[in-house]
Amino acid sequence: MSENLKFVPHATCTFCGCVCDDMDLTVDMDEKRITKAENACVLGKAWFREHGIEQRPYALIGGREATTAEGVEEAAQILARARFPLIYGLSDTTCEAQRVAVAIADMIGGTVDTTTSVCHGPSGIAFETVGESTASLGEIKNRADMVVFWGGNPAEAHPRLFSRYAVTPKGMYIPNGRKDRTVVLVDVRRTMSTPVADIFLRVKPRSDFEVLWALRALVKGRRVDPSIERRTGVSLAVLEDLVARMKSCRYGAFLFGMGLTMTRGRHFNSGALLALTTDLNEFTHWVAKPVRGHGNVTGADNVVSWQTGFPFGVNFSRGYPRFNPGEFTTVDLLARGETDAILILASDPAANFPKAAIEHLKRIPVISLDPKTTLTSQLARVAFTTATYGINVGGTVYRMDDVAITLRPAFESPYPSDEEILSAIRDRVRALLGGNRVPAVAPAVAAAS
Amino acid sequence: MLLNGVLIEDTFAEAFTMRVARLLITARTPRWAKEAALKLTGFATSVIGCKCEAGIERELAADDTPDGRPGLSVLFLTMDKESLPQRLIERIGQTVLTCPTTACFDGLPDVPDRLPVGKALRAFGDGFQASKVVGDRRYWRIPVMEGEFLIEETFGMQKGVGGGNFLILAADADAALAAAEAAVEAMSGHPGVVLPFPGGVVRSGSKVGSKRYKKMVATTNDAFSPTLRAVTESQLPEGVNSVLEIVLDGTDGAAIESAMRLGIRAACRPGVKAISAGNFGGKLGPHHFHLRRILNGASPPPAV
Amino acid sequence: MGSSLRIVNGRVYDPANGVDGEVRDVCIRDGKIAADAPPDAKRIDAAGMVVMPGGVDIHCHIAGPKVNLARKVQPEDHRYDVHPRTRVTRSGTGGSVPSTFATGYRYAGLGYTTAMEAAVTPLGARHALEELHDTPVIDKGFYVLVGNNVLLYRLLQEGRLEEFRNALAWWIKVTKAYAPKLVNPGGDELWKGQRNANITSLDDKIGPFELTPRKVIAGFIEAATALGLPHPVHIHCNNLGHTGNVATTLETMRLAEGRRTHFAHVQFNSYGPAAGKSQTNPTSGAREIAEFVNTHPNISADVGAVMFGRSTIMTGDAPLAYMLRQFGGTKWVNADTENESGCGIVPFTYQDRVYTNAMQWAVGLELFLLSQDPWRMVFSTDHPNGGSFVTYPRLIRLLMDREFRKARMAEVNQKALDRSGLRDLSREYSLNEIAIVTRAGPARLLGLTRKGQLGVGADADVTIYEEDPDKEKMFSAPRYVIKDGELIIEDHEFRVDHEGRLLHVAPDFDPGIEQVIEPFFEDFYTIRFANYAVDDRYAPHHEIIPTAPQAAGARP
Amino acid sequence: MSLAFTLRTPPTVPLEAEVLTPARLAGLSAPEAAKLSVVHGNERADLGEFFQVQGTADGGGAGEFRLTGDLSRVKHVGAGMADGRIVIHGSVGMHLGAEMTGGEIIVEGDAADWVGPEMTGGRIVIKGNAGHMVGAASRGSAVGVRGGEIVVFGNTGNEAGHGMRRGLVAIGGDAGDFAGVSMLAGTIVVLGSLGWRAGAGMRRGSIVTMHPVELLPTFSYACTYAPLYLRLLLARLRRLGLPVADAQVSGRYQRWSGDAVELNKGEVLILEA
Repeated sequence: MSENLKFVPHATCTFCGCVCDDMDLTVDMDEKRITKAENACVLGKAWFREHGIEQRPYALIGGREATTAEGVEEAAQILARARFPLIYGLSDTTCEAQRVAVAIADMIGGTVDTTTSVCHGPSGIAFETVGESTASLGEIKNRADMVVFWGGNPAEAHPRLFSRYAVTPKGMYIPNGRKDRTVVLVDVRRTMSTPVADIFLRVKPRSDFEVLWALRALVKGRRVDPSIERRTGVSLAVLEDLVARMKSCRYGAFLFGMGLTMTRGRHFNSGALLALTTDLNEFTHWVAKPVRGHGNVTGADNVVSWQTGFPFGVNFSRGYPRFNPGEFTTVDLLARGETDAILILASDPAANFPKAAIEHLKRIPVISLDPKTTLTSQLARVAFTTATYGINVGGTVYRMDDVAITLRPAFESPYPSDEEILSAIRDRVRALLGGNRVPAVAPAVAAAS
Repeated sequence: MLLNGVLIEDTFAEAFTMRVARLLITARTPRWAKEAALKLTGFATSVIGCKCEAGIERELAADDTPDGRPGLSVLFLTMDKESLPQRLIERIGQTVLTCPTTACFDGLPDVPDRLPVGKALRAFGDGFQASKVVGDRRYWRIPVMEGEFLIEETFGMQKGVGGGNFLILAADADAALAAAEAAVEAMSGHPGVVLPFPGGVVRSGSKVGSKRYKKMVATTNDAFSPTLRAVTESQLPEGVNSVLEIVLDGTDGAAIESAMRLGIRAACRPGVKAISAGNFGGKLGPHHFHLRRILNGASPPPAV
Repeated sequence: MGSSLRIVNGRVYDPANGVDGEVRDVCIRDGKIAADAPPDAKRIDAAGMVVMPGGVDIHCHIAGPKVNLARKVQPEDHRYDVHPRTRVTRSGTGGSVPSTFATGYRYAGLGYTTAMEAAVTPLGARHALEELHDTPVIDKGFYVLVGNNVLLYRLLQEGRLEEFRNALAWWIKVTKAYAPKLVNPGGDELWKGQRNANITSLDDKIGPFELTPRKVIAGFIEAATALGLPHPVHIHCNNLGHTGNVATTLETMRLAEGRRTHFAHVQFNSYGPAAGKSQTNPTSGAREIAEFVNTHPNISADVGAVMFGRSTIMTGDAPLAYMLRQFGGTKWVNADTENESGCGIVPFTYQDRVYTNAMQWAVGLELFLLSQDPWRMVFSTDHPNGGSFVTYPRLIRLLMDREFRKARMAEVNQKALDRSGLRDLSREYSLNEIAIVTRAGPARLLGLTRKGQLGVGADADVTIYEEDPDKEKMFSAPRYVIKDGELIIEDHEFRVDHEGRLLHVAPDFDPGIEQVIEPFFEDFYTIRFANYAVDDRYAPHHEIIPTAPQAAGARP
Repeated sequence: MSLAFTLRTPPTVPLEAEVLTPARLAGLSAPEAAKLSVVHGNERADLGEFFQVQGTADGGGAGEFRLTGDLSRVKHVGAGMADGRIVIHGSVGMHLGAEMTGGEIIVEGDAADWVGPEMTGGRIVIKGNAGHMVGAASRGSAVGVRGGEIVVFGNTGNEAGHGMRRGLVAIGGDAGDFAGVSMLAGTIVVLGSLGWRAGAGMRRGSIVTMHPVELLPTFSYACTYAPLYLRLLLARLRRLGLPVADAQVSGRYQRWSGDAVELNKGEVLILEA
């Protein structure tokens, strides 16, 4: 270890949606490595420790080394030519880069979609159906005397959800921290998170909806068939007890994960939980919060929403934004083979998408932006190496509770940022198209999306 | 003219424009459809005292009803369009809704004038009723102790004809009754026509107003009453000792005319002296059914 | 910046400079109004047209966390009102809560060049600034929500008034806000901490604090006055939306005691007690409110008129949104911000046949028509709460065209109209008065000396309308819009895109206040104190409007 | 002869052809129809670039026309149509008959997602299978089909009749999950099996199925009877060509009321085994 150390206080960890901004980093400036990340959880520590500068070409075109400028030219040509281009990813980069990504999609008449469509997209759809009572995490810390975790394993996926925000911290009206809270965990199996709970509801797989629906009925004083126990593994008496507690707490909070949103029922599962939250507000204060994975997926939701009116899966081919999950979401577009070019921003769909979608990725020109070599970058026509947000690049990220935080990069990277590459592509595409592409057909408003 | 030796007088029946609805009543068995229809059309002989006139038009086979069950069609008439829905709501509510297994459908679906009958009766469901659209027709499902009463939301109303008639002038009461029965038999099931009086026959034909009692709207037709031949200006030919009348209501003049033709022909049998008809000099009712023209097959002059 | 322009032959309405419809030239150089323009300056022949300063919206909701939630929650409202891109402008969607780009272009398309987002939590400031950055053409700023701030409450409760004032200044400055905003003071603590309860009077105790709304409001007015802010405290009163709230509103106005105070969307706070058999149907309290404002020159207000049709209730007043949830359909959004605020959102439709909605509509018009000083009772719909800003041209016509108003009155709930005073009012606004309530007045109330007027040195934000007897048509689509001297809209079409400025204030404070604030953050916030202040990168184009002491060159 | 369109050049990216309605084609010759605009990906194109057009549109008002080929990437066919008739020989893409108010569409093949969303009248008949969201409300909207009839001979995906307020969705095969979710009124008949959670959140309306199904615990059993209106309904389905058995017409059905989470005024009718 060299003596050339730099201390970066108040830095932010972008590993997960908690986006903790109390990282006090020590950086070995010679090694370009973060040697210490105070306050970080085990995941954050690994994220900071493992991040160094890899020696990679600035860009690869068809597997051949190229300059960033050459990569930009090739990417711009692909995007300007494409009839149904898609820009995907966005959740592991800054809002500044996300804004440019949406701008490109708008300019070329493409589609922009984020990883939300494969994680909490269902929660987005549910939100559009029933709304949501929600809160910033500090309100949960300060006030929540009952916390219900549903379909997630924070101990392993979001450790500081317990320690910094929702279980153990002392808050304004929670002077004794953990002791002042009733903690409930609902999941289909026991996990590392289970021991933290006062009450653990083990529900049968894929029966979350039935449990939530029964809770809604009980909150409203309606009848629930006793078969609920056979079907969900949770007895009516347990549910009645839970409802009594939920109605009598002072400030309750649901924190729900993909165990709820991505199992059979999807947006209806999220919707049931959000509706239950609304129902409970007849009696006392309740909020709900989806627990988000990617560091700036919440930023992506926000940016896409303010620029288009819709959170993800937005198509611009008619000259204006249209939203329709299933129609304009990435897995679906790829699986149906409808996309003819794709720019993938800080995501690795080739590693985790269904086979049919990956097969189509192999057939079309792919442009990838990533700090690392990934399965996606390996099948890309143009692969850019970029600097890592939060570590090498500043900018804005949104915590899972919509709180925007400014990043404090630890050290510089020789590689350009996503924003720089995207801006160059945007400028070049604009030159190629002579401005925004404007399809000369009237809006199909009656048939919009 | 003579028909089977019976004189057809050169006169006409004078009928009125009424409002008519057609109801299709179905049930689990023909019996229960009939029970409901008989109650529904009971005490509905003349608007003079019943505020409506109604009768069973014909029986319907299961294949001819909307729900594929046996049933009956009923014509229901009133003098004005305001009272038709009122009478229907009262009567269907008390007779069809109450009758086991029945349902009640509109028999005039293509008529633009719609009466909100089922729509009013749905209130019996006390908020538990539910509507259902099948094709382009809306029905109400009204929960009842037996199960569910189904009734169409609206019923068509059109102009109809009330008071078509002919008189059977016979040598004696037995001959008159036999002729009347034959006439009714011949007309039964005729589409678009009902005979609202008991067994289709009326013995107490009336005239408008009273010679003696100011408040009476209608009193005995003394001109055709045999016992008064000597004390009034009788219109009875010689040898006539008993008269019966057939009154016809229908959906339109053509139906009445066609039914009258069948009825009169059947009535012309031994013991009958003449066939005549009731009218008011042609000034009150717009529909005139000239007996001789009808029997010659010529159509009557168009309604005024 | 910008080329030179000379606008000739137009009828000029520039009330701030006493110009009332004179035909005269308006010259522009370097983005400012100039005494003259070079001979080669582009000429705009405005014969048959009306020339006004660009519109200034003193109160709207166009950017920030709650606006984005309201956008996201209503995809069905965007579908039928799309905003296609052009060669030079971005696409977007409309509806009652348009996307940022659509917001900027549509404001410009109505001849508005400045708009103030009226409610942003301090914690949401960074987000709001990002959105405002993506809101093209117009200049913009925001009011920061401070009226339910826990730390400020603690300082006030303990009588630490100097620290209270410094902390207020700190909050305004580090969030890059334009003015302090109070929303339903005290309500959030009851909402969040006492099972969704609410404040009902100025003398209610605010949860665990030894405070009442009365004390809080008076404290803020005093502190803001001392800071010499260009725009005073901007108040959304308690009991907003409730029948009989006129008493609370008047009581709150009296708390100003001669000091400048702005009352937001007073229409929603001008309801008399219930009338007739109804327990809830309000009467109109417009006359009492208008009279108070007329006779108190320290008080200013924007109307917050209600326009029939689709709207979105979005407010820091969470209990209000919860109450309206029962009328709004299936969706309700609530969002609590730690130590700072609450928030509620409900999609809503105002219906002319509904008593309460018709009364709200009438009360808004009454306030306009009873106002004797257009400089202090200015134009707003509290977009999108009372109606979208795209309804402004129609509202202008309702004010300018008595016959149109009468025709519309015939279509609304007559019982409500009977109990309002609208039938007795025959006044019609003049173009000069419209120029005051939509431009000169709001600019003056905001302390924006270079906005809302066309004097030499003013910002060259100019709108040119083709005269038309149908004022709705006239104000719907200006022929030309000039922003900072640049011809943005020509012949009704966007020629170039443009990025406006952030307008904000930066009041001075004793830096020692940070030692008071920081420990509170460590205990009760989930964001570090060091990461809280918003840096200049979020306001790439900005203008700091000086406070009175700063303008006078004084440094504390 | 009415107009006939044969897909000659299958689009490689989605083709949006809301222009394919009887009203838009009324009175046009084949060359004129070929000039109509469609959106191919992100650019305008002529209909004729993809379709061979023959015949002439029926004179007078909206008539009938015919589409042939694999149209599974052609979206919005018949969207907003008010009258006339479209016959499609082949499969068709999303948003078929979206928001239509009248007329008839017949598909001799499969249909993709979003058949007849938010339609108010008319009829769509799919002889094959249909995707998700048959007759559903668009995202964020509470109201789906407001009138008219959708008949699918085969299977459908999830959320058939989501938010429907009036009208009929009849499915000859199996329905996916959440059939009739949040329905406000109207009728859904499934001759095959219902998927999971049918009728969740329904306020009013009827879901009829011919196979046993376990409903949500917020539905309550009422009785077993022979609802008379079903005879009318099933007779109508027969006329529309669905294979309704006599035993289904005259059968007895379990009536379940729900959803108790909402008004509890809806019903699910399950044919007694």
